[in-house]
Amino acid sequence: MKEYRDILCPVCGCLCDDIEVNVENNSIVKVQNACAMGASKFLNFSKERLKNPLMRKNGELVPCSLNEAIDHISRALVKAEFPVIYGFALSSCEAIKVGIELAEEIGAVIDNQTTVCHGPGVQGLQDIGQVSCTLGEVKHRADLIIYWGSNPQDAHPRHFERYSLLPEGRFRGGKKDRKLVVVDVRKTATARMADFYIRIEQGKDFELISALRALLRFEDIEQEQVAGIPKEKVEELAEMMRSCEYGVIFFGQGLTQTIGKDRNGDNLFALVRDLNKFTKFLVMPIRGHYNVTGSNEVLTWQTGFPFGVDLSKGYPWYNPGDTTVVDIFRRGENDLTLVVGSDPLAHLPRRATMHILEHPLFTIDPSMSLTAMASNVVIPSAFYGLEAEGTAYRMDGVALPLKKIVEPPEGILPDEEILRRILEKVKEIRGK
Amino acid sequence: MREIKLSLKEPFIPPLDCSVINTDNFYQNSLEEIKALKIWRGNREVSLEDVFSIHEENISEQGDIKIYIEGDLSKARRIGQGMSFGEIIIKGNYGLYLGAHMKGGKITVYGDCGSWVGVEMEGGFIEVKGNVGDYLASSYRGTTKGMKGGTILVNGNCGVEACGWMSGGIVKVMGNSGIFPGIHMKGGIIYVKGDCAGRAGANMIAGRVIINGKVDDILPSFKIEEVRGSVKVGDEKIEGPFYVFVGDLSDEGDGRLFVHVNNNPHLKKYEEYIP
Amino acid sequence: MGKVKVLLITGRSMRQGVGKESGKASQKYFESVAFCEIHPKDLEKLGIKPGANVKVSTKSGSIVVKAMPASTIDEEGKIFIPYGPYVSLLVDAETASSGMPTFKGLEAYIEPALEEKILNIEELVKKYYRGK
Amino acid sequence: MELIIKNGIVYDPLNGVKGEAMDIYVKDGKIVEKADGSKAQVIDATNMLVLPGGVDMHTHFAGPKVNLARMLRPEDHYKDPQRKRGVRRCGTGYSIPSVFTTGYWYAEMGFTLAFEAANPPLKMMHVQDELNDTPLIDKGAYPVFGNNWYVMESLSKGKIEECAAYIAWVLSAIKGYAIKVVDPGSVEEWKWGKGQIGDMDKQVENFGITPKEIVRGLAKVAKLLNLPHHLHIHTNMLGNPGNSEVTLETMKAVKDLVTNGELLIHMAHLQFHSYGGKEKDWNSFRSGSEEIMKYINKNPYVSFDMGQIAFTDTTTMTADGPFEYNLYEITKNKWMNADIEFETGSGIVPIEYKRDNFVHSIMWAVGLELALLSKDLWRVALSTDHPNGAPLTFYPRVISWLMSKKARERVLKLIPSSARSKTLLGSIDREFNFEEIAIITRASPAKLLGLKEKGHLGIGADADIAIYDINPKALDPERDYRKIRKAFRFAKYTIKDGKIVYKDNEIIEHFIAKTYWVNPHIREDLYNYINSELERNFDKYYTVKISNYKIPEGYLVKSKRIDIITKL
Repeated sequence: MKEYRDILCPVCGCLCDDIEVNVENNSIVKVQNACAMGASKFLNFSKERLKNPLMRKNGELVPCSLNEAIDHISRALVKAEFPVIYGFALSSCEAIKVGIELAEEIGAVIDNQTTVCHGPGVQGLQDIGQVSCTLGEVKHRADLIIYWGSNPQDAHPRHFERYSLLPEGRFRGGKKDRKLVVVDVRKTATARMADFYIRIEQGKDFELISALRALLRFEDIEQEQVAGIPKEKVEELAEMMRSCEYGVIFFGQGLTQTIGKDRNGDNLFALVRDLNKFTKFLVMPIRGHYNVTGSNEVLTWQTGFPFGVDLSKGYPWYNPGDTTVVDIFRRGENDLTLVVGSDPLAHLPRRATMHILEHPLFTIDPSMSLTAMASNVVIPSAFYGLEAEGTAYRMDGVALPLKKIVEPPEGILPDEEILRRILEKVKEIRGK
Repeated sequence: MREIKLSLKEPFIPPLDCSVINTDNFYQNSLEEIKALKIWRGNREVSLEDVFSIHEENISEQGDIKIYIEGDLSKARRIGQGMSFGEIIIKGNYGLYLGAHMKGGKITVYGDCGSWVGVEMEGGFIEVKGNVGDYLASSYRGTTKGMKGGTILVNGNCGVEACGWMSGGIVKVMGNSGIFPGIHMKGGIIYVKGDCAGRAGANMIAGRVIINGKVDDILPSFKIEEVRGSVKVGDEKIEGPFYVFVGDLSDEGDGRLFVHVNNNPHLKKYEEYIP
Repeated sequence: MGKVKVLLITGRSMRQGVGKESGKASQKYFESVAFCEIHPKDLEKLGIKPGANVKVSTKSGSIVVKAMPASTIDEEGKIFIPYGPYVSLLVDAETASSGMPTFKGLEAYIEPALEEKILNIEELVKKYYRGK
Repeated sequence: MELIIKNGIVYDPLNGVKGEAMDIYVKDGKIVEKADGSKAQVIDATNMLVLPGGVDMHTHFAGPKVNLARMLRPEDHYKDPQRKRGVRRCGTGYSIPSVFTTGYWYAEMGFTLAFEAANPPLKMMHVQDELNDTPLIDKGAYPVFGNNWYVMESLSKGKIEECAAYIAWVLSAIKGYAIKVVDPGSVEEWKWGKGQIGDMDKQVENFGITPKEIVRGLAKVAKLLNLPHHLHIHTNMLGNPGNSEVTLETMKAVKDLVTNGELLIHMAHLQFHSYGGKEKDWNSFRSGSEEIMKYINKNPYVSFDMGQIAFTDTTTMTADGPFEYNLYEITKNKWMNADIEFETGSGIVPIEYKRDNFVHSIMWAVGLELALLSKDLWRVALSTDHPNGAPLTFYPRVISWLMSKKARERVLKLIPSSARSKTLLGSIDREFNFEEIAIITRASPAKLLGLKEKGHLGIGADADIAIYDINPKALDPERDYRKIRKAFRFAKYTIKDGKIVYKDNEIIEHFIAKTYWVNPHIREDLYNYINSELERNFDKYYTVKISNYKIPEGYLVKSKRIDIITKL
């Protein structure tokens, strides 16, 4: 039996790096320190997985060889006039690099899951900027922690324990020294732990932020209620924010997926910026998938833009709403879709994704997804952080090494290698 | 006067980048040269002629240039980009970035348009007979410079964030507006004849947002200043009375938000705050 | 009985998080996404008990899921369905040119669907995406 | 592979070559005495200027804050799309170019080495990721230590050796090259929302140590570790009127540590630290270059790079978090801040330097004055602190200003007269010749970095060579400054590791060159002590595990390790 320590958990953006894993006969038999989601992945990942490349013939997905699959995909990519490559939040940075090179080579749009998680936050950042920090800063200093439209107890179960409310830092001794505020439309598991729970009217985040910002400028609010909250309570929250020593807001998709979208982030960042007149205040998006941050980082350093990058004209162009997958799919503009480790059919609106089925749809994924079920060709891939190594970025931009602890099933390659083979094949076809 | 007519040969799947279709560009070129201009269909560069049948008519010494375009152009982008004179007439629905960075001349669309109509426009006149999408007369991401000058008239509705970061010019929307008309506005005027879905004037620093129809609510970061009988939009006088709000106070703004009194009885509660 | 108008919120849940790591074709995943949290008062209005099938409709589509007692919905007129293939049939594809669809706060209607069956994942793919 | 560069007009200041027509021979990536003419590729460089590859010792082109700046500014990229062409990958400029574009732009200008100037050790894997992706230049990175808790604590207890051992451990673990200090003490206080510390003797809250003590301590550490590059410091009060006093104080603070005429302290982007006037009084803002240069000319332990600005829209980025907050307050532009646990911070604010702005136009003059007043160019390096003062593509313009009084006067005429009177520039007649340009862009920075195989064309040097299509014998730089600009912006040939990578406006090779880092060897007992201290406390300090903090050498695409025998 082999015992591994300091293993990264390849599930959520917390990217906990203290997991201990026991491996026996190439199989994980014990996991320590992981949350329920992490443990479920470590223990179950090998159960429901694809073992063979599949190709749709006469309407049915049937096994085929890897070469056949790569050849088919590559030929279609060369032919496509507006292909989309989508995914990468569950991949390594090294794989993303190859994905970008492939997109550049064939003139594709390349987008990642940011577009439907924190894309609006990024757009807000691009208007205002963002006052932020690494998670350890929060651990050492924060005395006011606000979760706004985010529910880490469900989505990032160890966030409290490792980074925010509970850890003992240099200047704070854990929960007793911190105040927890939760702003949400539902009484989530996180909200139930709050010292101050603010049930905000659905879709009124922007109004509450505007009111707080006006209060910080010592303006009076000419309304009895804001976002369903009595004015006095809003004033109380503003005072709490202004008078803390070190505050931080962790915001989630409650803000980014609600009406207002990019402007919610925009106004929230402005609020936090303004608070720095009075005290130290920071803001951080709680990112979902374990390497969605990395896919932004790599795309940004190679093309200048974090997601939704259109390379069809030989140079990078970016404008969410134009170059993002939901919009391209909805308008029916792409004539090929290559999905890498994502499940758009499960998670994007059907009114958008139904169009991609009119054209070739290819999926690279370790396990069967809805998208894989509906694809023309499916190539199974290795799990990063379990069967393959690589780099991933935590939600605060700290890069960490994903490790290989078991061998993938025979013939199963990581995304990086599959994409490289496709890229080589594409170059070969175009060279002819 | 040169009149050049383009009609779409057949529908297409990928987006079509038509930035070469503008009056300045056509004016300098012969018909044959125009036919050979390159446009992007998805990731392919094709000739204009591959996509449109192109005719030139009615050449006279007087006037400059008119371009007529017809067909379903809902996947076309960037027609009239940067143009400074002449006229473009589009018959059919149209896609994104109409008249981007336009400096002068006129564009008329008989149909609906997508988003970013008149993005970063500097001058000229755009009229859309149907509805327009989001980010009308606005800016690109990260750019804090929206429309600077010129006039846009939309006969139908507009989507969200019309006139974002606008600093000059006039925009009239005869139908309804989505949320955030005049967001981050620094100057200029937007007039919405119909209803507004909310958050009018958010983060505005200066300029005027005028809503003639119904508004559900006013942002808490605005305060009422007065009731005014009428307001001017260019040389047009719009009869009120209007509630006049100042904001956005969260950005120390001094913009003016006009909301019609008669169509918004639920805002009567604000009258007690009038100084 | 009849339809009740609600606001539909979608989002992550721990069960869905655990379920997705068990595989999209697994029963665990199915159970973690094919349900709808409804406030007791709304259940009462519909005249149904927890565990009954309900049909949720928006302007984009409709789907039958299992009604569950609310654990996070703390006021009536709101329902919660986790991210996944069921709620994706209900979400509007318009993004207001932001790239992001509105996943939170969709106008929806719920009604009892005691006679109707909940599609499993495979049936759902066949019916809505890759029907033969 | 062999290469002969025939008959070029060579300036190689380190070897005393001053504009002689000569041949240069290259074999296997090195400069050699003679190559086999029959097998070698020959470049006819007749009437062309041949220089060693350019060396940029202070630039921000890779890593977390650079990438945040890229993310912050799509508008910076919209205006400068870079197309894919042949082996040339696509990308975007303008002030924060994407990684491929960065490498190509350096190559286009004949630069072959660049050091990333400020990096948080915790995010060093990100830095290495981007360095791994930046083509055609050798590079390295300076981790920051001036607000590091371990450093402040060990120094406050007077434990210099322990501090040195810690820094040796970090440099080796994360593959850094030198010790960088940014606004010592202030960044830690900024994490509580406090401003820049202007009093070098004020104690940093919670740490019982003063900025002056941090600087002195780290200067001693750099000496103890025998690092190839001396202490690289961005001192306190950057960007403030009257900050030249703090700058002088910082330099003086380490003077007594000089034992053998050695270099001790490198003042980064000195322009931003050389202002006269009264603190917070922008009306009193004036050039402070004279007093600064008087001191530096007399004190050979100090080197500096210019930090020149140019009038353009660019992006400021620094580990100096409190400074960026000030800049946001002044400009109201968008503002990013990224504090890093235990170690440092950073901030980003876009800025447009305007010729008609009183302060900006003085800043422009100050940078040039510093270089032009220098009596020892071997302690000067050209820099714009890319992109803080101007994007790296402005180096040719800076060169032309240094070489031509006429070029300077054209700008001086356009700046406000109120500003002109607060500068010396109009009264300086000095014009650099090609040798002097070769010193400040090649020989001097290579020497200051302690890289013996760089910055010259002697036998055994790395074959990093730039060939420019101008004839220094036939050109009057004073008059033809525009030709100078053009020639230095787009070299005729750039040769990296003996390969022609750029020629006639085309990138013809795309490969990843070396990443330099130091591996200081310290006494085993000391190493063990530090290692066990860190292993014991790492979970208290950080939110990552110590084993995941370290970066294996194999992570670097092309590692260039420099093993150092230290005094420990």
